[in-house]
Amino acid sequence: MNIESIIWLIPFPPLIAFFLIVLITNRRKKASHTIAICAALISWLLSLLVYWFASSIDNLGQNPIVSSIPWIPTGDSWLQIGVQFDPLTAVTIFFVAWTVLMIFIYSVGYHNFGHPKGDHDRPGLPPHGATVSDVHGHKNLVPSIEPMYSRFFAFIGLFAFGMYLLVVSNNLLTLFIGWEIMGLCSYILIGFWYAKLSARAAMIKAFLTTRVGDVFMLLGIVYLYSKTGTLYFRDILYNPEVLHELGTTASGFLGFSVAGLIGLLLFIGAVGKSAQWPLHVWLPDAMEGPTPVSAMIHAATMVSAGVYLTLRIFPLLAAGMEHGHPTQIMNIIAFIGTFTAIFAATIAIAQNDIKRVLAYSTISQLGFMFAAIGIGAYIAAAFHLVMHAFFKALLFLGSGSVIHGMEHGIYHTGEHIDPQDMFNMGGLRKRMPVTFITFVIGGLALAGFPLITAGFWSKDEIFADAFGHNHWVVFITLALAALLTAYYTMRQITLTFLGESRTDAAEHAHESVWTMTLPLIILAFFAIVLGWVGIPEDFPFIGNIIPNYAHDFVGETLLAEPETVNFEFHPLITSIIVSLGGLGLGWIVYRKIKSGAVDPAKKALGPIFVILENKYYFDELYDFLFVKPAYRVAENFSYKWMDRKIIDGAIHWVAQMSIVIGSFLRNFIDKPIVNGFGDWVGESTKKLGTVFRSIQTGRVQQYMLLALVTLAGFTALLYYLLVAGH
Amino acid sequence: MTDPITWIANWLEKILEGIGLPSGIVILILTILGVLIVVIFVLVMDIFLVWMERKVVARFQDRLGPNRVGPYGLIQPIADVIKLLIKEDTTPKGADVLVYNLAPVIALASVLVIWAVIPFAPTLVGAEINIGILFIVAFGGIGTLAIIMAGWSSNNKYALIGAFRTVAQVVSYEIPMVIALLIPVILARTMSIQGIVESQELWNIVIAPLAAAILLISSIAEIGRTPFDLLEAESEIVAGFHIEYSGMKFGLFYAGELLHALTIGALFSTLFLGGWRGPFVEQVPVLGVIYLFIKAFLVYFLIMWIRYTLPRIRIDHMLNFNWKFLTPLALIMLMVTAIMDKLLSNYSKISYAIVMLAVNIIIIWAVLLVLKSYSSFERQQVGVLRPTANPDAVLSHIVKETSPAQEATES
Amino acid sequence: MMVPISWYLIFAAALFSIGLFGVLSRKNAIAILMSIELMLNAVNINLVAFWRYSYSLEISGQAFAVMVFAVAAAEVAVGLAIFISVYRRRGTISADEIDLLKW
Amino acid sequence: MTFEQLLFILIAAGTLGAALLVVTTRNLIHAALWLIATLFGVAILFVFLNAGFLGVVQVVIYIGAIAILMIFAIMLTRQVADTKGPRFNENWLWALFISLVFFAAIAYILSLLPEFEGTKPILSSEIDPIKQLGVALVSPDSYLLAFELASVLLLAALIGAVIIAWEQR
Repeated sequence: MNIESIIWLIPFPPLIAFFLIVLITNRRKKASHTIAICAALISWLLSLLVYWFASSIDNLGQNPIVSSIPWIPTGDSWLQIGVQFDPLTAVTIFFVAWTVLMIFIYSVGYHNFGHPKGDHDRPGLPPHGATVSDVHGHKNLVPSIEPMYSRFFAFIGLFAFGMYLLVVSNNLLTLFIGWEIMGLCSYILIGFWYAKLSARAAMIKAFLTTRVGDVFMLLGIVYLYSKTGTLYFRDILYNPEVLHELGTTASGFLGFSVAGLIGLLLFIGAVGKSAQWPLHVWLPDAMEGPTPVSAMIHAATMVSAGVYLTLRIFPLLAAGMEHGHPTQIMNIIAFIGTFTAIFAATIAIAQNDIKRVLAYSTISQLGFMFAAIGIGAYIAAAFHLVMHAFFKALLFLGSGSVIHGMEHGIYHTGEHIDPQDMFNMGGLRKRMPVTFITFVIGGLALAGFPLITAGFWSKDEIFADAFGHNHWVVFITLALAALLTAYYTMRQITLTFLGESRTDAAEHAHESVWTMTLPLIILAFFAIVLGWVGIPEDFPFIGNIIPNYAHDFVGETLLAEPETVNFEFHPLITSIIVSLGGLGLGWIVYRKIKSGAVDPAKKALGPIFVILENKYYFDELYDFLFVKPAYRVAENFSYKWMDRKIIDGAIHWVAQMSIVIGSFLRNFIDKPIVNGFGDWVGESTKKLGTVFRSIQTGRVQQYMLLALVTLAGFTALLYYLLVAGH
Repeated sequence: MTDPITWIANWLEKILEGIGLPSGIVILILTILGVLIVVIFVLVMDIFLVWMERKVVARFQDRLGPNRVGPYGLIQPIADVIKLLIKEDTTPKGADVLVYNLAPVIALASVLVIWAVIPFAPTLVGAEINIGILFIVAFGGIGTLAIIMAGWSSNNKYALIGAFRTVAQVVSYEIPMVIALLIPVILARTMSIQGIVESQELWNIVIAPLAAAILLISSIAEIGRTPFDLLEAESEIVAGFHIEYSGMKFGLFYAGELLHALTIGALFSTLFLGGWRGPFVEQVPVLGVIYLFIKAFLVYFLIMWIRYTLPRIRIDHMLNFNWKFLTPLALIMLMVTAIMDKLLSNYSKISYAIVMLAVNIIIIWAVLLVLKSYSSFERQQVGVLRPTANPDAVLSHIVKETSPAQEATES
Repeated sequence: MMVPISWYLIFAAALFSIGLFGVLSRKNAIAILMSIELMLNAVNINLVAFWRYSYSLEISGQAFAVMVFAVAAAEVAVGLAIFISVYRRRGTISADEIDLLKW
Repeated sequence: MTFEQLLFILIAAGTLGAALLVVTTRNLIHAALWLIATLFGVAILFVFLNAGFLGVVQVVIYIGAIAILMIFAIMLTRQVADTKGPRFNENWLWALFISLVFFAAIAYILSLLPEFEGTKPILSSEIDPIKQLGVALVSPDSYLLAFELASVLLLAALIGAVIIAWEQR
């Protein structure tokens, strides 16, 4: 079995699991999650197998593993679909495989497998807990199992299929298919608890918002195909003539080159998927979904897909860039990324919902990546993508574990408080040690705690690139964003785990089951060690302990391997300062918060804080700009005028005419001619029957007599004709 | 002078040819003569049977029986015949005269005809036909016909009921009888009765006792004697089919019945007791006649014994006994006999007989086991409430049912 | 000089026709059944006669006659059962009153 | 006109007369008895044809079983058995005509046969018709299948008769 066919096989186990669960085992929870996890395990094994095999190939970037088959005949040529495995695919599939497997395992515990059925749980609502009576006979409330357990695993299986498909595909079309499958799954899974009004609103919001991006992306794909006649990465991105030709011809749109325009369109798709400003509004609401969904789709894999796409088409973006000056489109990307980074970070510091904070931090971190792409720091972006996937997944899973523990406590105490509000927590380190440690590791990685955490190295590389290429604005803004990142991370950790419990629920919080803590531990491990593969060679003291694997391996994906910026101390110092400073600031501000106290930053910032709390009123703005006008247009124009007056009128007119014609046909053709003939046939048959039925007397003897007389008559006739005749 | 009858026949033939008659006529005359002789002989035997029957039944019932007319009342039957002959011959109103008068004749004739094929001696047999067994079965059926005619034609409900019962019983019991008759046929590999007799150096009753028993029982049912006398059950239907008959017509029925019993005896002894076989019969064939009649009378005595010992059985029991017991058993015996005969075809006579006997004994033992369990089951069924209209009837019915059951259990 | 086969055949034909007449004309169903028996007997006569006169070496004629016996017995048994049950339900076995099978 | 022919003519005439009475007698019991007479005559003709076995079987089956069954059935239905109604249905003349036509036709067709003028061959003494018949009925290459079918037919008729005549109470 050659390696290509293995690559082909990678996406399919989750799909098979999806169908198996939906069609067969949807009634049996254990079977369902067994199937799903086995599928994820198989994909994971295959991925790592291929990864190990591919990393043994030298110069994989220039001659990746590719296999493709003709799929759709497009006129004279065939649309090829296929798989390819180059360093970018390798690193992406590495973290995809790990996070997907971890999150599958985590989901078993998160959905309370093994717990009793809820008292009044019903599909479409989160479980409300079940009352069980212990040996002493007094009842207490415990978490109850998710009513739509099997369905959840089916959906995430389908999602995993989409992600793997996107990663291994070698052309934009199948990539887009996987992209849309993930969009669907995101829609379904955000609204997994569809009975919640907020969840329904969030799913629709997410779908429509991403749809905006996807439409532009489809335009870009079509434009690309019309220009080059292929969607095949190797033909476009690794073909200097094509790139140069695309880069130099003008598209006639705001002075974009063709490559630039295509890149812009595709990038808008990425913006939608990766929730960059201005299409960021869906991601925070997407937190309505179950936490594993938030972790996988909205932190690790799907939102990363936007970055992945942008990295994929990086040569296209960079097409026509002469000696270091980034192209127009790259500047746009840099601007969007940088702005989003600082913008989301500022919002994140004012949120109290533990998951919302993480959501905005995700947006901000993705902004980091886009900014890095925009300034041409290809490797840094890819590196930060991988790192971020791990520690953000870790953070989300940790927050889910925290919420779980809080819910446990709420079940115990019976308070009516929001288990996701950080101001209701505090002091959880004593209750949930594993979650605490892993969460702290993830948080430090996010904050870029110097030297040990993965986040430090990836961010430091971005800073170094920004500094090295003299992008001052980007550098300073990102530094500020990093500061805020460290600040709100520390704020989160402090509010959640440190200090004293602010509620009885937090007092009675409870550590989660091993199926939830095991993934945390594994991801925490990666959040630490994975950063070390990206240490620059010329870093003091530890620089040459480990070779800069990230740079060497990922870098050769590009035709022109970007030269490593030579090491300087300013970005290093900056990143250390911002991370430590932010962490310290956060700790100082939030180290002693009494229960019921307001956020101290509120007093300090005053009205700004309110703006931040309300996310710069973006939702309201969009509501005013798009939603309300859309409603008005739909109501007045489409419905009242177009539909009722014109379309219905036409339909009514047609109906009237057909009634007239029909009555004419009926009265002058159908009734007299057709029915008349039918009646005549019926009547004559009846008459004949009355004539002939007198023969059937029901007397056997008469029948026999008749038969014999006939026989004799015929025999005589035959005899006369045959014998006596001659 | 060892075979007087054949000698006389040849003598007569010579005389008649001496007169100058054509051979056909001579054969016709001789045949008619032979028939007459046999019939007269048998009828005289019949008259003697009346006396014997009455004496035996008297002894069974601890009486003396006829002892006034003649020595030991030997002349009594003659007196009876005379009485019957001079009695008024009545024909009931609304009777179907032709059929009514035809019935007794057929009744007696069907019995007499059977004697035509029974071999009296090695050289002495009325009609040596190769399908004698079938012949006997056929004319047994005609006897049934006579009874039906009598019962229907005499326009009497009791008679008709008797006729119905006759059909039900006789037609049913013909089946095991025929099957039992087939077993000697298998053993002798011929249907001619003479052949069957010649084939039994060892009497068939030793080789096939069960078949003999079946034949005896079903024959008793055929002739409608107790315990199978439902067709003329005096206590239920006054006299059954011959209730309206009087005088000599009744006499014919009576004679026919007695003679039928003797015929059964003769047939049984012919098929299972070696017929005319006996010491010195090869040298002196006339001895065969005596042997045959001794055996026949022994069987007749056995039949009488059964008749005057056993009570009459209920009609549903009679049918069940036939269809659920006798017929299956007879079929089993037929199959077993055929198979064993095939298996043992090349063994010596002695071992053949021993094995056959052993098989029969095994089957009899199994049958007795089955009957035992079935009877105990029946005893438990007695007294179980059966659904009926009024409870009093149920109670009385229980009382009526349980008492004989208790007797049965105690005895 | 003995009996030629033609006599038997003519006799059988006459018997058959008599039976046919009975079947076609009698009212009582049992009488019809008797007439059928007559026809069957005629057939048997033919079979045996042909066996005896023309094909005496193979036994086909008698074998078929035996089969006819079996068929006749079965036919009479079932027929009489049908008549008796008809009589129970409708109180008649007159062939032209058993005419439910009509319009 | 030899003795045998004379005998044949007597028997045949008697049989045919009995048969005519069977189909014409009003009283069904008499008709049944006449039927028995007819069957007996046919049995005698079998004996004439050296088929003694068939003759006796005829007596056993037809007289001993079939005829008695018929008489039994007639007695069971005696209320209608001897009604004074017409014995024939209304189109008996047609029936008469048809049967005469058939008689003529059969006789004519038979007369066309080559065997029509055959005379009785001497039965060779070494072949025993009964043994031959028995062997033929149970030997697979001649009539075993037909024999088995006949027995199955009889069994089916037995069960069917019981079921049909069953009186539900």
